[in-house]
Amino acid sequence: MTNTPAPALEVAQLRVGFGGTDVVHGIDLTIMPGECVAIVGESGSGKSVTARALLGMAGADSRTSAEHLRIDGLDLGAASEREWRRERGRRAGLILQDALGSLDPLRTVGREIEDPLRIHLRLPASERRARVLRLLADVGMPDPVSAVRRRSGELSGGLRQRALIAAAIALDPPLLIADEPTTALDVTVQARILALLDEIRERGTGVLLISHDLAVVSRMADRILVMREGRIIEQGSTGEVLEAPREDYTRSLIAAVPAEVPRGVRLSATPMRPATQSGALPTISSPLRPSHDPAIRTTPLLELSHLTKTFAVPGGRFTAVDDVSLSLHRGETLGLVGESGSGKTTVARLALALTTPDSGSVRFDGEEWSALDERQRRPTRHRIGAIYQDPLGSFDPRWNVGRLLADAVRGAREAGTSDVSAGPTAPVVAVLLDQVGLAASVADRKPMTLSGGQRQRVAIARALAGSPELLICDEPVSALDVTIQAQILDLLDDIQRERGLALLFISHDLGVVHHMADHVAVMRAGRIVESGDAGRVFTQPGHPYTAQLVADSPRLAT
Amino acid sequence: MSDLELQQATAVSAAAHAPARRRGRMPRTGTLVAGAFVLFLLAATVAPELVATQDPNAISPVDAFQSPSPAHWFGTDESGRDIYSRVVAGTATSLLIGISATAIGLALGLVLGVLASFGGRIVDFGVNRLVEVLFAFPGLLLALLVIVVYGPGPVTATVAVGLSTAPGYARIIRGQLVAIRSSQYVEAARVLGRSPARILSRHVLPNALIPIFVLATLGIGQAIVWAAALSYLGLGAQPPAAEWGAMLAAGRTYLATAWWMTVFPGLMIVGTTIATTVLGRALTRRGRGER
Amino acid sequence: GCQAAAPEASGEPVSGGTLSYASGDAEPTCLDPHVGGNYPQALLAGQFLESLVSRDDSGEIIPWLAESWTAADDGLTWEFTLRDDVAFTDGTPLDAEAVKVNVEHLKDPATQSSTGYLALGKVDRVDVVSDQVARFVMSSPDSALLESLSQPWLAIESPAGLARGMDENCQAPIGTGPFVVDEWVKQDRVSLVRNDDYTSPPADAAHEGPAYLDAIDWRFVPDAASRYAALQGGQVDVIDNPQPDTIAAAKSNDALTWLDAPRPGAANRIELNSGQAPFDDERVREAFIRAVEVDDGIDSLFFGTAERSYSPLSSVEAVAYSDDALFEHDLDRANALLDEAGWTERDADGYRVKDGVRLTLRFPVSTNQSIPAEQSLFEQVQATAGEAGFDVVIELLDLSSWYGALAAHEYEIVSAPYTKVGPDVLRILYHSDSITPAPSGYFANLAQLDDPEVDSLLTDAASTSDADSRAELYERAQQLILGGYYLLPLYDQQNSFLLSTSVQGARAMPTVSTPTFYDAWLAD
Amino acid sequence: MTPGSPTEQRRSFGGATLRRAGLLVAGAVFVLWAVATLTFFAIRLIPGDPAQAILGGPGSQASQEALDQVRSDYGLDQPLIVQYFAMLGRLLTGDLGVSYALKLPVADLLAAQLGGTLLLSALSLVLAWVLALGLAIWSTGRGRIASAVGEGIEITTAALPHFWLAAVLIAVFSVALDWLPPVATGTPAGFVLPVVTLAIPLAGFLAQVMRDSLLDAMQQPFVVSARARGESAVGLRVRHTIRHASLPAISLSGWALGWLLSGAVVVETIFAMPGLGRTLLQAVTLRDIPVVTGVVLLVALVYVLMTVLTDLAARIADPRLRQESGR
Ligand SMILES: Nc1ncnc2c1ncn2[C@@H]1O[C@H](COP(=O)(O)OP(=O)(O)OP(=O)(O)O)[C@@H](O)[C@H]1O
Ligand SMILES: Nc1ncnc2c1ncn2[C@@H]1O[C@H](COP(=O)(O)OP(=O)(O)OP(=O)(O)O)[C@@H](O)[C@H]1O
Ligand SMILES: [Mg+2]
Ligand SMILES: [Mg+2]
Ligand code: NI
Repeated sequence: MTNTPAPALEVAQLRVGFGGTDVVHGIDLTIMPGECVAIVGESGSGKSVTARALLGMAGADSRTSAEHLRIDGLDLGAASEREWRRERGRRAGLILQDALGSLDPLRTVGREIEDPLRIHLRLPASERRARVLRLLADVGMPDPVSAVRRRSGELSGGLRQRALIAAAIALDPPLLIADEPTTALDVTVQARILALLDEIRERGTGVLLISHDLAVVSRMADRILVMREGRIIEQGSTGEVLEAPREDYTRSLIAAVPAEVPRGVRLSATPMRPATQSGALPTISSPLRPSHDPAIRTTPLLELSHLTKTFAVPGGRFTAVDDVSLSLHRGETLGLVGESGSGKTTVARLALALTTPDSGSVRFDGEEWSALDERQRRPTRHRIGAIYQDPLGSFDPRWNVGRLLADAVRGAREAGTSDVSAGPTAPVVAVLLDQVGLAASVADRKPMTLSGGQRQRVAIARALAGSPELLICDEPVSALDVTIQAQILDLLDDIQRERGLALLFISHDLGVVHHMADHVAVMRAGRIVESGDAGRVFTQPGHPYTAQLVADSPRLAT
Repeated sequence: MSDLELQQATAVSAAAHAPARRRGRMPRTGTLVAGAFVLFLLAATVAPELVATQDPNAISPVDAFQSPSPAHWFGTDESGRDIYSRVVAGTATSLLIGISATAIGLALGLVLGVLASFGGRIVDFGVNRLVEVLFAFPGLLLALLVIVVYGPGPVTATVAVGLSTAPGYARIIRGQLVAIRSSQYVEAARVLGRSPARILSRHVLPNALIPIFVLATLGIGQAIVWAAALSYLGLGAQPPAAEWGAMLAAGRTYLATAWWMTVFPGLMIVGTTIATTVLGRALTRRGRGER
Repeated sequence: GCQAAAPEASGEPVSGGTLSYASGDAEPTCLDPHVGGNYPQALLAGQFLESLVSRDDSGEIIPWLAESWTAADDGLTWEFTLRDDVAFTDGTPLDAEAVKVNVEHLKDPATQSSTGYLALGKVDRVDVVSDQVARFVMSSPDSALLESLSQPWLAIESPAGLARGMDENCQAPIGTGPFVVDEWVKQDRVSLVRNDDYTSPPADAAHEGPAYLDAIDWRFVPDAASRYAALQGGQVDVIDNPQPDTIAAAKSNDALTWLDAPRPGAANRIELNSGQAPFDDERVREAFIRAVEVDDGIDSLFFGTAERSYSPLSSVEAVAYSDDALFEHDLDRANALLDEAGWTERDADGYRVKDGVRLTLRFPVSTNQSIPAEQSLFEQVQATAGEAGFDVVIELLDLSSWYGALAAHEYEIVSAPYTKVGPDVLRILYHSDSITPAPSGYFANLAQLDDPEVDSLLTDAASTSDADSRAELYERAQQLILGGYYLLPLYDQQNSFLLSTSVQGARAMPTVSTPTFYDAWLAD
Repeated sequence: MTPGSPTEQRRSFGGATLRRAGLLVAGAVFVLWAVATLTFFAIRLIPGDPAQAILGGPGSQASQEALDQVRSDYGLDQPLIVQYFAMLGRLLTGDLGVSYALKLPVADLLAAQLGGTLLLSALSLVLAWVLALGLAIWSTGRGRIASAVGEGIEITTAALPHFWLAAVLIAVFSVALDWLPPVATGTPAGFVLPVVTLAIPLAGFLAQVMRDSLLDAMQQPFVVSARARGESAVGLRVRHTIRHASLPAISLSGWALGWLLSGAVVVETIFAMPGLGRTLLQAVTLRDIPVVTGVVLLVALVYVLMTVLTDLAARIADPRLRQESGR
């Protein structure tokens, strides 16, 4: 280590507090040029706060202190807002966690990328424009000339993230901080963005990568820091941390990554569900997973045949679902994967008969389903449960958890299918909460005040209240971080075993689907491009698109 | 009567952004002061004789145009009547105008809004056009027509203001209902097999209530202001009724010589608007589970 | 400032300048005062139209466009000799034919004249005797003919102008006056410019020849406070209808002059509708008048600018008869009278009740015709009458609704101004003929006074040419009208102007008290 | 769901603009027709005889013959439905009729009044916008005191009656300070007070709306991103947040104009300005039906145009609208 260049970032004992409470408790961190350091940790552990504090913008009402804070050798520990403003963008670029909202929707991409050039350099406008084009080309934006005139709304998530990266590296800062640069992106896009960051790092920029996803960082990082509750609890080279984690917490993080964890193996280290209290459980007695043998297949529980759905758009109709046929048997899980906008949610809504198909039919338990009148459908509704991507939105904001669940229980009773047909609902609610691993006291809370994982559990409890035979889950875990995601997946798995539920499981995350599904269908632009047994589809993809998806799926590099 | 339209729009924005409002934006002391003021208004409405110091209609021409003093806290008017007592006496009328006009507007708006959002495409289209037409029809003319046809007075002023606010409310309520109806929790209720009537009564209306309540709190003050404008044109409350708007209009004549004749009734109007707005927002925050 | 007289002219008149006038009266819908015929029209018409005769300060009729006149002994024909040097501003000469055309125009239903039409009720036709002599042929003698002809609503217009048709004539009538209508911008202003060929000032004018002012900018400023502010700021030179408190303020302001010009005709008064219960009972009428206390109110609301009246006629009229004893405030007497009339019970609100009917007095008030101070006074009337147990219900109405309420007899008390030159106004207001409504429902006898004795006194007075006996007849009629408690006189029809002191030589015409700016000039 | 994912670009937008324009025109025609119809029938509820209104208005002493004459001249003796279609027919040819009171063609009358009122309203709208932006920008993001003060100012100004505000402004700026004329003169100085009177309550209202959206915008990630690039506080507002804050206010400007036209009745009276507001008030008082109808139609037309304009302005300010019009 001769001729050591100045570290891109050197910070000691960084503390950040809001109001009276500290959120980040003394972090030490050094990043050398060309090095990629990753911070991983569960949601709320302080990763984003740390990232922002490194640029002197931890937020309103915040207190930041550090023994020293040097970026590219310049001490900014005591910098004023004015001094910071001069250095931001020049010495360090920041890619914010919320990629989709980080570009001003009213301004063109070109202007957004031009901003740092305009603020920090005195360049003629033509030169600026030329540099913007070059930057866009550098980040692999197809057709930069037309891209500069577009606004964020006209770009896909991946392209937006590229534009943001272009803005962050416009002045070629020695340090780039990327906060969750790939969450909310499709796997294929995610892979491309990670490759781009890799390129930047190779050019000699120090990269601080923040993620809660060990699989993602395993591909990228030279070193990993594991953060929990505002502290670094473990750090080391990527290999060390992933292969020989010292802390239980790190181990649970690694275990929670579902990719390639076979079906039926628990993901969460600690079962969230307390010992089952047997009693008035509204369960359907059912054996374990039914035979998977095609020979003894009966009528499918859910059968979609040749579904087509179009939407009116200005100047014509847009085909969201195009000749989709699927079938799902009792006790099985059918995974539906595909990139954003491929029509997965629309399929789910068709299956729930929330919209009517333009052509094709949905049959439930052998009976006509989508062609019925809503009134005729109502008595059967309780047999199908649904879990939504955004559980909060699916709860009446005025109702507390107890009322939400009691309402669902009462609905099932009215339909005459609940096992417990009379009596107060409170005990049943308590049992439901218990089933999904929530304390009975949660019944008094409003959904607003619950954490994401808790909300998703309440959603599951509600879906189960009607003793459904089919559960349709639309991206049930995409909003959750890995550890919580693992618990939810385990829970769904348990319930399926217990009750012989059929699951339609929708996700864009191949790892999750691989872990959960018996059969998989891959959607693209409204069509099913490939379907079949999960193991087969993921190991021997028959369609190039599937192959691409599988290849792009992050997995722990071990 | 587009003041009301505006006020409604404010309410929408207030309602829409209520959750975005950060805690502590409106200090809690503000809520308390507003609450105290509303309590005073209620007292003045229910038992004006306890709050007032004198007979609000007792004239005494020799005592006309006296500036505020311990005997007459808010001074006296052109007939020597005690302005404080008149302000107190006018509370009931003014609030009644404000509240009933808002109630009329809201009720009509609710009917139109519910029709539009639940009556199917054709009804929706029809109601929307109707609302658009009513919007294009100058609000003041609507009010003038009502007054000219049915004669002036607090009742007609109330009806006039109420009628001219209805299209604004209808538009907002429809938007609100449509948003709720297409919300995921209503969809979830459908998936649970709930009947439309039950969805309407358990989910849609209760959830629309809070923003409508905010609308109402804003509407009260604005309705009083509009009734005051009618009073200025001589078409509002009839003498000797002590109505704030009428007092304001009457006192305007003497603005140069007797400022107290307008300032105090004016303060009541503004105070009522602020107090109801502040309270409305506080209640909204509470309704949404914020502090 | 000084009161009730033309402002004292100081210094030598200078020519030139534009006078800016802000009027609070309604904007006329037609500038030709023949059409309809109301005060706002008179205000403007006085600047560009002239009448056959005028009146001087003492009430004497004096020559104007007519230099002399004679009446036949039987009063059935009148001959007017016109000045021979007068031409209309369109160049056509003023002659007897023009007078004939004007009278025919006024009497033609298509003209929609009401004030002028009524005033010419007894004129049968006009004969052209010679170029300069016009003979009025009467259907019956009319002692008020000269007074009628002095009014601006009977001004003489160019026959050529009238021939253009009502639409065009309304925009810019053509007369012989010192100014000419240049332009009328609706809702905004009327621009008047000097008539350089002017030759026909009335006999009491201060000078001859054209006016001093180049032009008058006549603006419509409905809001009293704005008007006064504009005067204070020097934006306008003259305003009408000032608020009483601003008059009081102007009195102590050296930069402003107050021109007080009460209108002729009837005083402002509250009429008691004797045509229906409860005021068909004289005791109840007297009780009301005794119960009401307005003196202090008039003092404080009008800041000492209005004098209490006890006469049905304006103090301008020489024959006005007053009797203040009839109007003494006496609550005990009021109560006694009401008890006597059977209104003995009182309800929870303290109002009197008879046979289950409350003693309610509906009081429609026209917001267009009553200034705020007067409305406040009515509130005081309401409060004081309430002490005796009258439930006075004031209804503020726009003009159309107000006329509607009167036509439907939905009133017990009402205040309606009436401006006319001379005491003959009494006949219009109190003769039983005036109870019969026009097709629109309009009738002038709002007290619905129906007394044959009053009728005959008024009819006689109208046809008596002898001044003394005429005055006596009017006095007896007024005694009867007042003594029957048909009305509560308040004060003269307030007609004030505030002038900037730079305006010199302006005065109010002694006819209907409209200001004239013929003699006026702008001092610096 | 990701808006703007590549699949969405499969849509074609051809012909959409034409269809939109067609719908707009049809909507406008419908609104005008309905307003005319409503006015025609509503006005007949008013007690009083149109023939009397024609013959000199309230208190007219017209004779029965004159009344009959006028009734047949104006077709008032025809059945209502015939009169209605006659009116529609006239409107179709652009003929608004002749004022009962002023005996002038309504179109000429209104043409003379429209300009002033529109100018007054437009200037007020602009001023209200400037004031509201200033207030919203000044009072947001500066801590509790500034925001409480800002909020207080907004609520208070939004609750001020025009007639009272006008009186105070005249007392201060015309009488006490003698800076501005209390009576509009047609000169720029004469416009100041009326415009300010109309603008202040509107500004209070708009500022309320803007503040909310400004606060929202300031929380957006793109603002933090911009700061991370070194953007200054002023730059943030100028280049980012103001535009976002303006969006809801733009869509409210259509309403605002209608509100200003109603407010103009009072303001035109106080400042003695010629205009539609005063014309309307006078026409109602005089039962001048053709003028009332004309004013109402004109206001409706302005409203319709304004809706189109605000729609356009919103589309210019917010490119997302152009994109998602089909949703
Ligand atoms: N402006 C703020 N005011 C108060 N508390 C804050 C603020 N910003 C963050 N926090 C708190 O700081 C803690 C750390 O938040 P941070 O956003 O850094 O989490 P994170 O690790 O990035 O989580 P995620 O994976 O969900 O992005 C959280 O408890 C959060 O509630
Ligand atoms: N109501 C609608 N009107 C018009 N287009 C619609 C509508 N609903 C969905 N679409 C379009 O149909 C396509 C498929 O949407 P869908 O929500 O089914 O996708 P998805 O696969 O669930 O995507 P994601 O992963 O982002 O949730 C998208 O392009 C979407 O824009
Ligand atoms: Mg984060
Ligand atoms: Mg989806
Ligand atoms: Ni299978």
